[in-house]
Amino acid sequence: MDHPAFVQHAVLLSLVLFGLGTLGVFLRRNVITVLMCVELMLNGVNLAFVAFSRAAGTLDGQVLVFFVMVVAAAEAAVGLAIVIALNRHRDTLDVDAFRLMKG
Amino acid sequence: MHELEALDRVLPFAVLLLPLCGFVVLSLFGEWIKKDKEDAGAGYMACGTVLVSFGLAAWTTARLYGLVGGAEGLRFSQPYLGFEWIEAGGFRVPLSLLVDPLSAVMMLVVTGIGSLIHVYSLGYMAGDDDRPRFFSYLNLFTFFMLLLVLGGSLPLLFVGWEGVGLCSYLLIGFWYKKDSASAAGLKAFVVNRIGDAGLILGMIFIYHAFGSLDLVDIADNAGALAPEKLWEIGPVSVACLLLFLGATGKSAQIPLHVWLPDAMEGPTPVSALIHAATMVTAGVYMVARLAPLYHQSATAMLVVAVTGTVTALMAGTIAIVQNDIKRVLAYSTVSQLGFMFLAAGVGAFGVAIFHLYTHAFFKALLFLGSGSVIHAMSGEQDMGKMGGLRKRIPWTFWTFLAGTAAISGIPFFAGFYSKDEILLGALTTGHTVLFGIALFTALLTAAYMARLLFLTFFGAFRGGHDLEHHVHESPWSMIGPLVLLAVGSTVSGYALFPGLGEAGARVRLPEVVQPVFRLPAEAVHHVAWLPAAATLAAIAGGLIAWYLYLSMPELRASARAALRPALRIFEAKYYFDTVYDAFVRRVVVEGSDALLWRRVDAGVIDGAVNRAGTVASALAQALRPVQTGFVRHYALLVLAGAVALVSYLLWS
Amino acid sequence: MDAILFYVSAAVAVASAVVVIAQKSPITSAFALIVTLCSLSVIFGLLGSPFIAVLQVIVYAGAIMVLFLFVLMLLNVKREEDAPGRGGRTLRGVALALVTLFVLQAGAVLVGAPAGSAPRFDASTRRMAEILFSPHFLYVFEATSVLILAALVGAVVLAKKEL
Amino acid sequence: MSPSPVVQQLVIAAVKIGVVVGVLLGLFSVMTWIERRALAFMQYRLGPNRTGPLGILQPIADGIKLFFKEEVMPAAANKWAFLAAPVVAVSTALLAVAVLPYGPPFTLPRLDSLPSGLKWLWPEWLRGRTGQIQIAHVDVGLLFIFAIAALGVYGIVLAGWSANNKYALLGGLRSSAQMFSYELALGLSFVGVIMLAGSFQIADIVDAQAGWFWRWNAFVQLPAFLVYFVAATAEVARIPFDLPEGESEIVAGFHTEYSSMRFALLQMAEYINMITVAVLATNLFLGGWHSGIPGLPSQGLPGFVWWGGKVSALLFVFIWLRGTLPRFRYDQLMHIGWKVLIPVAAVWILITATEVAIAGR
Repeated sequence: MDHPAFVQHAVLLSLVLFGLGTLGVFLRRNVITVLMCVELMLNGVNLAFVAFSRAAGTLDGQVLVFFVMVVAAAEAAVGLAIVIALNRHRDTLDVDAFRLMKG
Repeated sequence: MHELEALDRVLPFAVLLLPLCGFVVLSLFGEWIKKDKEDAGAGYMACGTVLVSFGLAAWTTARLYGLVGGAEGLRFSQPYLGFEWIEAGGFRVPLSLLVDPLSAVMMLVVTGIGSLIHVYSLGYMAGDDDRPRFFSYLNLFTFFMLLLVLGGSLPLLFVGWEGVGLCSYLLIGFWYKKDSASAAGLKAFVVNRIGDAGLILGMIFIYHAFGSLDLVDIADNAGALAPEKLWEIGPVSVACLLLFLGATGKSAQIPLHVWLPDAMEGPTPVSALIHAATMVTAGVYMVARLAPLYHQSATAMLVVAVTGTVTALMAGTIAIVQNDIKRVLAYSTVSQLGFMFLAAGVGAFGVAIFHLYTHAFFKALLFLGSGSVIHAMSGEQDMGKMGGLRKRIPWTFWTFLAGTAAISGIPFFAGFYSKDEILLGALTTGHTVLFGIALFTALLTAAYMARLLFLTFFGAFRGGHDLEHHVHESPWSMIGPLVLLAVGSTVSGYALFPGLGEAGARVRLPEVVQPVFRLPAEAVHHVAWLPAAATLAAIAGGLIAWYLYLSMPELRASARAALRPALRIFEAKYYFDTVYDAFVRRVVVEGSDALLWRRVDAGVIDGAVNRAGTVASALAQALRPVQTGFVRHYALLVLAGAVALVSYLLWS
Repeated sequence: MDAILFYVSAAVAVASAVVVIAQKSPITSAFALIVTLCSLSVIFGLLGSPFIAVLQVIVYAGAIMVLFLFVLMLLNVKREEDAPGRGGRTLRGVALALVTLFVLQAGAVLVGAPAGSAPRFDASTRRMAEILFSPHFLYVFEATSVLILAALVGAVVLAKKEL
Repeated sequence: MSPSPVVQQLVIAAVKIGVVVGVLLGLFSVMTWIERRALAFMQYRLGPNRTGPLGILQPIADGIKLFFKEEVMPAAANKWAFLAAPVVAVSTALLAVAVLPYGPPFTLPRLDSLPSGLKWLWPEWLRGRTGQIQIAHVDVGLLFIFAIAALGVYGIVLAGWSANNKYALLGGLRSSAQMFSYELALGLSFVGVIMLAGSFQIADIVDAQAGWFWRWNAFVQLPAFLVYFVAATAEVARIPFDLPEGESEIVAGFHTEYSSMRFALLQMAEYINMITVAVLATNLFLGGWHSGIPGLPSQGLPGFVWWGGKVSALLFVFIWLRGTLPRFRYDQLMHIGWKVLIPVAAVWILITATEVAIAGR
């Protein structure tokens, strides 16, 4: 557990996960999958927080992860509720189908 | 003993809050209480709260002097409600009250006279539809006035100060359907604002000097300040002068006296309570309360004295030529307030409070008496249409006579004693000129009051047959307070009170409140000829009026012709209203119209808003295509921004 | 032992993350995401944060992902259609370029940084609670409860057919 | 010469795992038999009584049958998910089992009188060693169980979704909604217990209930216990909360398409979860291995007896419920979860917190 390379590699892993999540947001057209990719990005960030918390030897990073999780839960609940509402109106889940806000 | 002490902390708050409860109940449930036109439930409720409040105030005062529950008494107490009203940094204002001899006197005057006037209003307002509103305002006024005199710090005093101003506005404009009433209310409000600005600035100066706005702190520390000589304008003088500006507004002194005569548009009990007995004396109270501070500034003292004297004289001269019964009384109030400020200005603060206290009795009596007359005359206020009412409304006449005697300074009536002390104070402190003017004003006072009396109650009735037919004596709810006040106007001048000195010693009012001012005790040199001179002046004034109005009315025309230029100035009220009107019209209204409205408001402010709108709209039009509606395009922009930011942070 | 577990978990996490973004079937993506989350939880545990590790499973795997699966099943989501949206290719290309740039930049900095040995620290649940309920974070904590409540009400209002 | 500590740990862990899993599997088969027999008696029937004495061998016969049955895989099923679902279900069930303590701590006997030839059977490092039957000791003990319970739903969801059968899908949907809803109440019901004990460690919580039986959390925390019991029944989808597999409505719910060993695995997961829930209730609320009467011994063998008795009684209650209660309607289920259990649990937490704050524990 005190392996010094862990922290560094964990941050690298978080970077990769964050990058994959970001890519997913652009690659996938299904709204729900996009939301899941956002969760993936958040998890990448969480991992970075935990790793830095470990490196710094303080718990503040973990407390932040706690709050990120709370916000993620709220985001998922509201996001999925919106998805359900959208699906009811348009009968599709394609992100590109929803563009009423165009200028 | 312990219970009593606990009670002492609470009772002053009860005195204060009872009228407020009355107000809350009446304003919320007033319409519900008033079931029909004759029902006086609202009035009883209001009277009840104020009467109980008076009882509690009397108890508190008794405790203060150790009359009940222990020989020691309180002497001085500062009940504290236990929480802060304002606490910001080092600035704190606790919700504390101050009960000392001065505030005790004021508290008794406010609740005592106040409850008499409440009772009087039961009869006077019997026919009005809006009684719950009237009584709720009256209760609210009582609350704010009590807060003003009991508040333990300047901010609390200021809250009361503004509150009574508000109630004054509401009650002057009580008959809001009458244009002149609303206008008068507005005038009172606006003129008072000018004074209030001075009061706030004065408070800021005081805070700067003392680091506290607590009245006791100020009194304790004022002595440590360096006294400022005449024409030396130091911080104390500036603070005192600014506070005095507030006092001139509230107490109707030149140059802010113009609102008080107009305030007579309100119902007569209001004029009696607010514009004669209590609210307008708030300025005197404030100056007396800050006596230790004023004492340090010779300039401020002189300004106070001169303003008071000049106001007394001018108001007295104007009163001579007025024909409206209430306006005569209004100007006489202004004049008497001038006397009080003269007393304060020459250092006789105790005497100022003494005159305040006697004045409260006889001026309330006079106003209520005039109200009774107006009631009898079915609302007519012009003295030109009265006359010979002596026989028709005897109770009103005799009580009114007592009041007139008191204000004119006839010996053995209250006003004689207090006015004598003021003159004595002016004389012994070497203000000979002011003394002369004051003595002459005393003569004027007797003259215009006698004129009022003769025009109203003597001679033949001039109001026509129909009006004469309706003249009737007022109901007991109105006569009762008149009688009580008449007794007060007679005996209050030589009534003795237990002093703070050695136990059992009875002293007169000035000595009662003297400890509050923290002034060095000075031996009073009585001037043997002064009472005689004052009496002579009063009798002379009365005789002049008697000659001109009763004995030889034909002399009046020639006297009028001889004094024409002076009378014209008096009738024009020294052109104050004209000048103010011209100033307001020319500078304020036209300046606002031409510069502030057309240039600043329409040009700069509106222009800026409109231009902002146009610019935003044009920008939006230009940026519209960026909004594709595709979420992922937005996300891409966010990502690009993030990458740019990270690159900048990493490689810069 | 720990190292093996760490690198295996990391590999599983990356592999399943790739599945998440590569799969056309959202349900498969969801299951892959659950695997990622669980392996991340293992990594959290290895980094000395058992509380966060457990929380990760409870909140993410146990609550959020169940919600996702529930919605996916409720809406009976099919595979994504192949027709690319307008400008889809350009968009994807630019996004790929940007992400690569981002990861490479940050990665370069990280690789360059010296790997110091981490100090020992006490990440017990009790310690976490002490920090979370210390005045420093207490208001934030209370604010999150309001946030949750708002999300709850918002979700109900949004998803309900008629109130 | 004794092996290195790591090896010692591994050996002990392996033994513990063997014991626990073995006992659980045995208990699973016995449970199926007891359940059938007890239900039968409640319904004035005999139940399976032909295989062996009193039908005790019936589970073995069932196992053999299931083992040799044909495995059917629906053509439209998602193959990998269909295969993975029972595995996920059983693994999560067994994972939860890993952090539970089974019985009191005990000390291995020294067995000094053992003949020297047999000493190798009972090596020195085992003698007098103190321990507890608990596979993994985790700092966040109770939370870990909670986490694993949260994962348990995936086995069912996966099973329901992968079969590509509408009844199975409905079962999966119901299951996810149900477990989601009752997990909250379940978690909240723990909080008071944790606050009183001041620890997430189950052993600590058990020891906090030592002394007279009225100090058991079932009495001290009666509302929490009731909430826990109802929520736990729902979590393991037992009657009256067996909507995910309600046979009269959706055939057999999520395991409609399963047969043979996979069916047995799903079934086993369900029973293991039930046992977990009973063990947890015993440890958290019923004083664990404490006798409840200070005079009676609670450590060592008597502790195991007390503990086993309580677990068995609870398991019987589950069977008893099945024989007694009808199934809830779906809206009733949601109503109980969200509008009764969660508020009750939340208010109870408030009360307990106030009590703890006042007592200053």
